[in-house]
Amino acid sequence: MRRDPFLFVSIVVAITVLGFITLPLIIVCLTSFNATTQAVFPPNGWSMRWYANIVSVGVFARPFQVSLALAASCVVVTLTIAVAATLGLTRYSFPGRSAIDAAIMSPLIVPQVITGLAVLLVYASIRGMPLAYLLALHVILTLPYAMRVLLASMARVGGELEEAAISLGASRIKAFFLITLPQIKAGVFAASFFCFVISFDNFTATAFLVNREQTLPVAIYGYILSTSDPTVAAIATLMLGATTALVLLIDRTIGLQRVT
Amino acid sequence: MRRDPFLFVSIVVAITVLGFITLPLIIVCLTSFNATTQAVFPPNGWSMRWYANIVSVGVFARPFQVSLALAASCVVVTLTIAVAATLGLTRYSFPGRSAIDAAIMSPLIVPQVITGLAVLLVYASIRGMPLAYLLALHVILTLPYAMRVLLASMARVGGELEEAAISLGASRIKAFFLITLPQIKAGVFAASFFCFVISFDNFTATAFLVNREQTLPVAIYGYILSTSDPTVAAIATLMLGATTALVLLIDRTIGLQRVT
Amino acid sequence: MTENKPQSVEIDQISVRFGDVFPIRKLSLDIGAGELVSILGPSGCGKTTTLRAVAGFNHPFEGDIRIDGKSVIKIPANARDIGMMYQSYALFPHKTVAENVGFGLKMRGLPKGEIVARVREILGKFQLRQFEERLPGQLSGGQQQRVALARALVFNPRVLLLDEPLAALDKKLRSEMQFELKRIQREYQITTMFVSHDQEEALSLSDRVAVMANGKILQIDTPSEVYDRPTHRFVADFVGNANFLTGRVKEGEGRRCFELENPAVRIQLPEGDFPLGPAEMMIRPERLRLGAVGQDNGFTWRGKLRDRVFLGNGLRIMVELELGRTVQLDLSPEQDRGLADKSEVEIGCLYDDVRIFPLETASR
Amino acid sequence: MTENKPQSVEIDQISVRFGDVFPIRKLSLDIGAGELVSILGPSGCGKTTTLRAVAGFNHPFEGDIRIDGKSVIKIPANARDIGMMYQSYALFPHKTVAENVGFGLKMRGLPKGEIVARVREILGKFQLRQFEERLPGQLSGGQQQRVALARALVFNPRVLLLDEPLAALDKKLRSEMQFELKRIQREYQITTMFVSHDQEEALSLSDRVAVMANGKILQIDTPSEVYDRPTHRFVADFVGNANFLTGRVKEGEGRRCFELENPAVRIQLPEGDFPLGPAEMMIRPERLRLGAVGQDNGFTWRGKLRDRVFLGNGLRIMVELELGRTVQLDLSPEQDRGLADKSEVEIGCLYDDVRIFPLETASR
Repeated sequence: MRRDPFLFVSIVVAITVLGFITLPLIIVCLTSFNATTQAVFPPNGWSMRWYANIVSVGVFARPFQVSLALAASCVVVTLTIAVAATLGLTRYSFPGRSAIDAAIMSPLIVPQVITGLAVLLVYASIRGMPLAYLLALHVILTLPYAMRVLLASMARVGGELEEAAISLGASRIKAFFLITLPQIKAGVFAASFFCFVISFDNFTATAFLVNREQTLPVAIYGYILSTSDPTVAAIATLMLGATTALVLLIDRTIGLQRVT
Repeated sequence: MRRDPFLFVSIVVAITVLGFITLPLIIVCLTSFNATTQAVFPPNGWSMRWYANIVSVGVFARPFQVSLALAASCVVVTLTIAVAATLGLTRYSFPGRSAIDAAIMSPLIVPQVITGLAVLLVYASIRGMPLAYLLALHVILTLPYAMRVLLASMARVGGELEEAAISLGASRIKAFFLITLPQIKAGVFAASFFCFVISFDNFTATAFLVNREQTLPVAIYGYILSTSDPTVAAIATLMLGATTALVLLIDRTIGLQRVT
Repeated sequence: MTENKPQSVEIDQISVRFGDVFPIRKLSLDIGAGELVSILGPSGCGKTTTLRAVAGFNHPFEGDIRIDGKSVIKIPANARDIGMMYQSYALFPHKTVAENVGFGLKMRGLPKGEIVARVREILGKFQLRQFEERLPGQLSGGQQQRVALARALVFNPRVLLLDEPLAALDKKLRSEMQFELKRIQREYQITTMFVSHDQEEALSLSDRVAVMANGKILQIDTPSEVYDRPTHRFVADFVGNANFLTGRVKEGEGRRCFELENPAVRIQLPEGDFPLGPAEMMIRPERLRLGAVGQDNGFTWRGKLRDRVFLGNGLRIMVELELGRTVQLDLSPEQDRGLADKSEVEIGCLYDDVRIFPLETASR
Repeated sequence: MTENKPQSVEIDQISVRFGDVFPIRKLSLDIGAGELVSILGPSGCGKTTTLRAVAGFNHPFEGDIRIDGKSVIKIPANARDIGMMYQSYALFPHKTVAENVGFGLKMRGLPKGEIVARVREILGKFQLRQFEERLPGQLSGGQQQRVALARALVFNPRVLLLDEPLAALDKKLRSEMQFELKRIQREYQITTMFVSHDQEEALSLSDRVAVMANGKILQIDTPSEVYDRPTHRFVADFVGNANFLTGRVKEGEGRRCFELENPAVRIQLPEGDFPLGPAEMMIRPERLRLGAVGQDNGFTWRGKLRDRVFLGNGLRIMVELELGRTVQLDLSPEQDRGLADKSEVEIGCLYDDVRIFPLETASR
């Protein structure tokens, strides 16, 4: 197995892939410290001015708050629905179950342009409450990811522990909250994380619904259309840093292996 | 277990979710058959004119071709890389393996706005070949999905079959192509499908790179900004129909269970 | 420990239905107070369904289940007061040993002090005191099994149900735990029912064994009766090893006899009701012996020694009989010494050790 | 079939390293041409690593492996010409039985016609002709095992390696396949090595058994020698059941003797080299017998019958000796009849059936 040409080829491919994927991110980071006004690569000099510019330019504060609030609400709503639906789907079989299975997974393959358009149409017919519609859209988009993670955790737990609790005298609801829920804790954390990131980052579908209140990705896109300075690279670097920190935190506390 | 309040609650939740997710799609379908010029819901009358309009409006033909070519190339490039990298990652352990693991999965959590911006920066510094850069972007975006599916299939196969083939006299390369590859066929199909759909539908990251050549989702978005007739609902319905047909085809031929 | 008197279990003509499948049909089984009864059968025979019906996890659409004479069929699983131990033990991985064992008492709303006291008492009895604060994942297989058993017993259940109690242990530990489990069951005097697909486990643990196939109980009797006097061919084949020889039961001089075909060999049958016609003769490999047997109480065959397999505590040999069949013999170490390097052997069998099964009832 | 003459395998002082772990260290094992040798040990003892080193799937950093006297250590796995059968069988699920069996011949570039002919021949021999066109998933466990064996044998390999050959089969089928596997190995006269953690499998199949623990071979000998005269306490404990009694070896009158403590009981030892000092005495449960034994060639103990477990082909009893220890006896059906309902018993043991292990070597 040593001196194996396959080993060489596949390591080369893997490392190339690594570079290919991470290079753009490194470029964004470097650009954000660029001294000149044009977002170009390689940078002409080094400066922190674009990080200061994020605040001083003034157009990102409100969208950031909107995105944060939206993502947080989305996590709460999606997870509540997902836990209840997962329980129903794993513990009981009833007619039409597989149709529901398929429907829940469908947003994974339905183009977001379509989903966004669809919610826009509903929104257009019943005006007002833009954030509520945005939330509904994000719940639709994040639900399948949450369900996938939760279904996988629940499958690992199985019904036997819950049944054992019942045989020991627990009611079904007590058995769920005392025994099953603690088992899928890691899955719930992971699902929350994915929901938050997906909601916070979403642009495609969100772009359809935004008029008065912008989310951060929409604001970034709008800014790029008008200005080409490295301010957005600075924002992107911050977002990247925050995401990485969150992933490391999860890895330390519950372990990435148990999550993905 | 009969007469269980839990059963009732969870079935209700599951059905509500079903409605919540599919309702917007149904609305899009119905709107596409609307007789009036405004895309409103509920429709005022029925007509097929917006389907005819897709062609006659003339702005969608070229973007459709671009998206199709892009998605097809993306499948070929991504799958080739993904199969080689998966093989390297599952059959060998070498220093830095887990870093490569993490890097390959990172586009799943890095916001697409950032990835798009990053590729735009590279693109800005080396102008020309817009489609090549678009392809590179799409490969970056689809690779993690392809890798996830392939890693899962490969994990199921294990190295024992390959080893058995070697003990029977096959070289390592023959063992891979004759034994392992046929085992992960379903995974390769599924990965191809996901790559195609993700590439064809992508808007967020693509939007950054598009200037001369538009892709279909970008064209749709541009159309909505200027016109609000149901033509895009008609396109969306066609896309939805095509996606559904593809999913059904996969389900019939290799089975969705083996894929997701 | 509040002493409960052991309670009987009566399963009365229950049938269970899952969609179009009827895993058990009109099944009856009575278990005396304090008795240890096993249900033995291959996977899919309905034994676990029966156990789960008693536990309240599935619902017979007909029939009744009575504990201590009172029907429990309408009582939900969490109120039946039945201790259950799973093959996987189903210990709660996020709770300590003490919390696991105390769970049943907590669900019954006992005061905290009493829970602690009773958990300590039973953990002491099961030699688990030092593991009190450990999580189940930190215990060995045998320790986990004892925790699961303690958890099922601590609240003084009316009945104890065990699902393949020893299957998850390795061979060595299994034979130790057999004695242990029997000792505990006797000490607690608790009516116990367990399912198993392992005949060794069932024979060695049970007061009575119920052999089950296709949703029906074929025979229920003491281990030695089931082994030595199986009532069905399936029971003979499933419990222990067996030589089967086909032939037919015929009228003989006075008593009926069994005739092997080609060449015709007649074997006198003991008194009893043997239906005439095609039948199979069954002899246990360890009931065949080397050397001739007196004609009054048995018969002798001659054959060639074809193969020998060392079993450690004995020898298994294959003998090709002159009459054209091959039979298997299990020899104890003493007999083994008499074998030396012979290739031609005489083997004998007592009439008492022969069972006859009419071919019609040959179920499987 | 081109007849190959059987070839010897010599494993000469090999050591394998995985990172910081050395699963085997300076291990040597000679297997004669045409011999069937098993490596028996608990999981993690290094037995599979040894097998895989012979197959060429791991690379000893020192030592040599020779087949037919020639070193194969530098030959890659696919050129060693070794037949291997996996515990999971590792049949190619997308290829038919015929394609699976023919794979090794195809890799050797044989003409299509010859492949078909040789596959047909071996499938016929293994009673698999009618399954030729089936996929492995459509076969039973026993049939899959035969296909895997045929696939490993069809290209006339120099050596056959089997990884837990019977472990995936159920109990019934396993004892049938033991005879089958032995018959095939003898017919092909192929040098065979197999690993097992199941002592029954190893004892019944092998010409010689190598008992392994912690990367070392403790004893290699015929099954009956390993069982009856284990050289290490670990071997005695791992192979078969055993009663262990602690005490010490002392000087006696003429010969040495073993003394149990509290109360002191002396047992004459046979001639032999027993080191003085703390030791354990080992007696197999089936070597103890009911009733007294003459003082010249054995000793007799008295005790109380504490428990009895019905094993089907015998009875296992626990006897609490007057001298304070509890021993286990396995009785054959004949002895069993002599037991009746006694509670006080005499048990006897021949000096020949006693093994002594100095406590220093008590490894595990």
